[in-house]
Amino acid sequence: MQELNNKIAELLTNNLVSIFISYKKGLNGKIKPAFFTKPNEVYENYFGDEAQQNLAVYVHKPEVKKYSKVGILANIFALKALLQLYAENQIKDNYLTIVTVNQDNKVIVFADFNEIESYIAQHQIEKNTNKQKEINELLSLSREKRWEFWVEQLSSCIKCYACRAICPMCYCSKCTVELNQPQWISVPAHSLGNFEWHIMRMMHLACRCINCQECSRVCPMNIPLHLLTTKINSDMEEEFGQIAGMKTTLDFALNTFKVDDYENFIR
Amino acid sequence: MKILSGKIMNYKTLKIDNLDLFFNEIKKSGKNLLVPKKKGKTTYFSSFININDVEFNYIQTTISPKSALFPKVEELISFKKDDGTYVVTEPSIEKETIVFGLRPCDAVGLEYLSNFFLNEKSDFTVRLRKENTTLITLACKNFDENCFCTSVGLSPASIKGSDICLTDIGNGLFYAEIITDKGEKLIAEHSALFSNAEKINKESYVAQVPLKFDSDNLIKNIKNYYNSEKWTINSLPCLGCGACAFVCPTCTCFNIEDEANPVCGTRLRCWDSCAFGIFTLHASGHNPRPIQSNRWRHRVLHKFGYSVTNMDTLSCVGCGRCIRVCPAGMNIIEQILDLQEA
Amino acid sequence: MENNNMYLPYLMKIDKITCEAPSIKTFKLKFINKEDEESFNFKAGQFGEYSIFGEGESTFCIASSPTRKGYIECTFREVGKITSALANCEEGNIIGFRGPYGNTFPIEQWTGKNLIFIAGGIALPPLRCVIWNALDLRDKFKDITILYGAKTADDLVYKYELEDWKNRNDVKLITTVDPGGETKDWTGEVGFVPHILGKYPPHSNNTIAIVCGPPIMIKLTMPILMKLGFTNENIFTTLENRMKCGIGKCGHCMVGNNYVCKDGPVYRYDELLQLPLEY
Amino acid sequence: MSDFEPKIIAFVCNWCTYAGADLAGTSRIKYAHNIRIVRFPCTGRIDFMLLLKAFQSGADGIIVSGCHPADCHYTAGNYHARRRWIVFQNLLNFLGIDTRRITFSWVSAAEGAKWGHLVNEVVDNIKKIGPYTEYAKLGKIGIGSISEGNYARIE
Repeated sequence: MQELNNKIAELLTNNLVSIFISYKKGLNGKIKPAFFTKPNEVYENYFGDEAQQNLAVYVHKPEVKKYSKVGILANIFALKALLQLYAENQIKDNYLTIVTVNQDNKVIVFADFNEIESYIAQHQIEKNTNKQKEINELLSLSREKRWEFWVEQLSSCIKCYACRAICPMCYCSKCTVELNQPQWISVPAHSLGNFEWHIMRMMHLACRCINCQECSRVCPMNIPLHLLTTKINSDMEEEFGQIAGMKTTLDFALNTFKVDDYENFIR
Repeated sequence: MKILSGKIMNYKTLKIDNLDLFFNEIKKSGKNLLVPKKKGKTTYFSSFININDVEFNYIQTTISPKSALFPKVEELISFKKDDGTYVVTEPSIEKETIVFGLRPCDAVGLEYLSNFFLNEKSDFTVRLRKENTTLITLACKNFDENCFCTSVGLSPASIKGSDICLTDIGNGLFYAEIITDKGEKLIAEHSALFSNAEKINKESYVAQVPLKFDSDNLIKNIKNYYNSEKWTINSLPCLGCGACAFVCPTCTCFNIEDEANPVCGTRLRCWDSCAFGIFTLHASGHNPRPIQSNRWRHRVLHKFGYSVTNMDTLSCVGCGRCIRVCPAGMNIIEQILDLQEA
Repeated sequence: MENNNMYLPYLMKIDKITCEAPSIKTFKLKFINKEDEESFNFKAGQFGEYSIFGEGESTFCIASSPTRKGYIECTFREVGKITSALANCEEGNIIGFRGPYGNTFPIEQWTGKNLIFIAGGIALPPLRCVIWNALDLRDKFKDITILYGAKTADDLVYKYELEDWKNRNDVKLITTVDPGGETKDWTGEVGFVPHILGKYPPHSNNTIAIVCGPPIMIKLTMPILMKLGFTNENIFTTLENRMKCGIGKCGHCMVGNNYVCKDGPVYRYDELLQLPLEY
Repeated sequence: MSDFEPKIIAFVCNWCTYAGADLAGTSRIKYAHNIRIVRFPCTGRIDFMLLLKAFQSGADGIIVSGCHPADCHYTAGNYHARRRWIVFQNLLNFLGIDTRRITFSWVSAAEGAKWGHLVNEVVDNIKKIGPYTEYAKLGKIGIGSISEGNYARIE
């Protein structure tokens, strides 16, 4: 931790970054994002298992964009998110200074996104077999039972859009739900509007979601959105062999095709 | 700003073991009974089915009981096309509702909410719901670091806004304070379950929530805080979702949307949040509150400043829900302390 | 306490549609129900919620004068979902109307004073209501001046009425278009509204200025009025914030502790200065 | 259930299937009348939201059809669409939406007979499965005090 603090302070002192996004402990003990602009604030810095939030989301925030150089403490999911954002041309070169702490508690400052790419390749996140098991359980049910399950889950959605707000990949300045000519998604949070919203979001995240499962963590209604993201991610991997957040170049499954993609469902 | 007043009409006791019976009797009488239920980390209010689903172990429900008066989506009017013109009908709210297990702060929150909706141009759906809703409050035995009811002039023993207030006084007994006619009526309908009791001092049975900030000082100085730099710094984590507003018992903002097919449709009212960027966006593209710190400031100042001017009361009841639910760890207490410090 | 549903609209029939300018239309609306018509009353400066069933509600001022009974008029620009749907309506169609809402211009207090109306673009409709109200009670006021500007000559609304006002000798009308917006046969002024105001400085003595326009126009007009000796108490304007309910509940239009729909939309300039800059 | 006439919405591409359906008409091939055709420039344009909107408006079945692979008027629109359908179908199935009611097909401008056959097959199939109201009904769930029956689907 001391090493990390020193590093952040050093970056700030030498004006290599004008703001550093990290974590700190809030008044109530909850770990929350911290935005350090001066070296003497860095003592508040916190890094540990409780520091869950994917900080990559702040890269889009207009207030953060005002700073000329931004430093960010990234856990493995934030690294994947940043890499995917870079691939999608959402991050300017030489704008971000990305810092991570590896499993041996060593502080790493990445020189460029190629380094991040190789770091991610070496630090594969283990497939969460629990999630896959939940998905398989759901798939083994009859369609009607699955429908009942999701109607119950999604009906409770209050459309606070916390899932969208926390998502590093949801960076559109105007989201589909905010477009009303035509009104694609019902605004009210009745079940129809909720289904439309979540289906639309999943389709727009297909092969872009880096599966940090933040949406599931922050949902006030505890809707298991991670099941949807995990499902769509594993589909993408199985069908097209593509995983988001692994490469510096954009490899977007729905933006490309193979002539021999399977089509046994087409008549 | 003490708002603990309220006249208690009667005192009773209820055996905790009889709660099941009480609930079932209410259910049998055809009324809608909302009780706290748990789903993962979320506690929310839902219709009573079975005593085993009812959750008692919670500091505060994740979602406030405001939907009893102000549901997340409700119909304002419905219309049908008829020979070139429209037939417009109003919805009816038939069912009597009883909410069990809300906290004393929630009852005050719902009172604020209904006062707000019923002042001047009275809102008919809220009024009908209010008339048909009985609130059975459960005084808090526990609290957490996000509770701050005492800082806004309330306490776990407040009875304001409640119809009946239950306090667990040990020995398997609830001490019931019956505050309103509605509460009296409900008790009368189930009188066999309640025994008469003397007035007792509840203080020793309820949680002692420590003071987090001085609200009198805050109200006095709130006008000076508008231009504080703290808004920008403190709102940096805010991501502009509506979670805080949607779980808040006193957030009243809403949106009106039409849903229709070519034949008929409804005009629906749904919750909206001042944290959303498009909340204030003009059709011209001009946005009066263009950045998140403006929106965060508006929310905090509304709770502690604007509603004091407009309604002579704070519109924050210290339930701490917005703090617990915030995806980015925003904390209204921290903001207030920072403002007061400066 | 009222017992009715505040959200229940009056049914209105579109009696006449006038195309004012590109994408700007005026509707003349008549009540379907005669009882509604008789009980309906409004004052200058108030607004309403106009709705297309199935699309939603939109807020505009009532542009006709309260002195003319039996109908109301509204003028709107086609910008969003609901205004587009309204623009697609035809004469004879039925739409909904709720209102009137908001406060009013204190016209009674202006008796015996000079009035100057300063409007830009689509902001003439809220003033038209007051202008006609004042013109219908012409002998109560002294000089009436109207300064109206738009981007181009084509964008001026109520062209037929501008003609009418021009020909009246009890009104002084100055029209202007932004540089580059004039046509070959344009006889009015060329220049931005604040600039033209400086060119024809009105007397501030015993004069009320009613200003309405885009934020930038208001921002530049105020200093000129101040320089001419107008006091804050003699300047009125109307605010237009996003609104949903119109009755001070939905919270969209809040500026500080003010609900524009309830405490506004008409503000005296000194009242406006008390509010945070969130409009 | 015998007199149930399903409503089928067909989203078709302008260049192949629409022309194919035209050919079916000019060739006087008779097929079930339960179908409403919506013409698009290309299958690549057929957004997944349109399919959901069709179910919401009371469609019992949906046909999505366009040019055969390699025949797309815009070179690759149908290839892109094919990938999107794979993902979309899997997602809908996971959510428990009845994907049997969505039929994807390639019908070229010359395949009038295939079109007629396809429509008949789909209509027969949907007749067997019955009407689809689950999804359209969602619009009523979660609304406080909605008067039942007032918010009917399009008949």
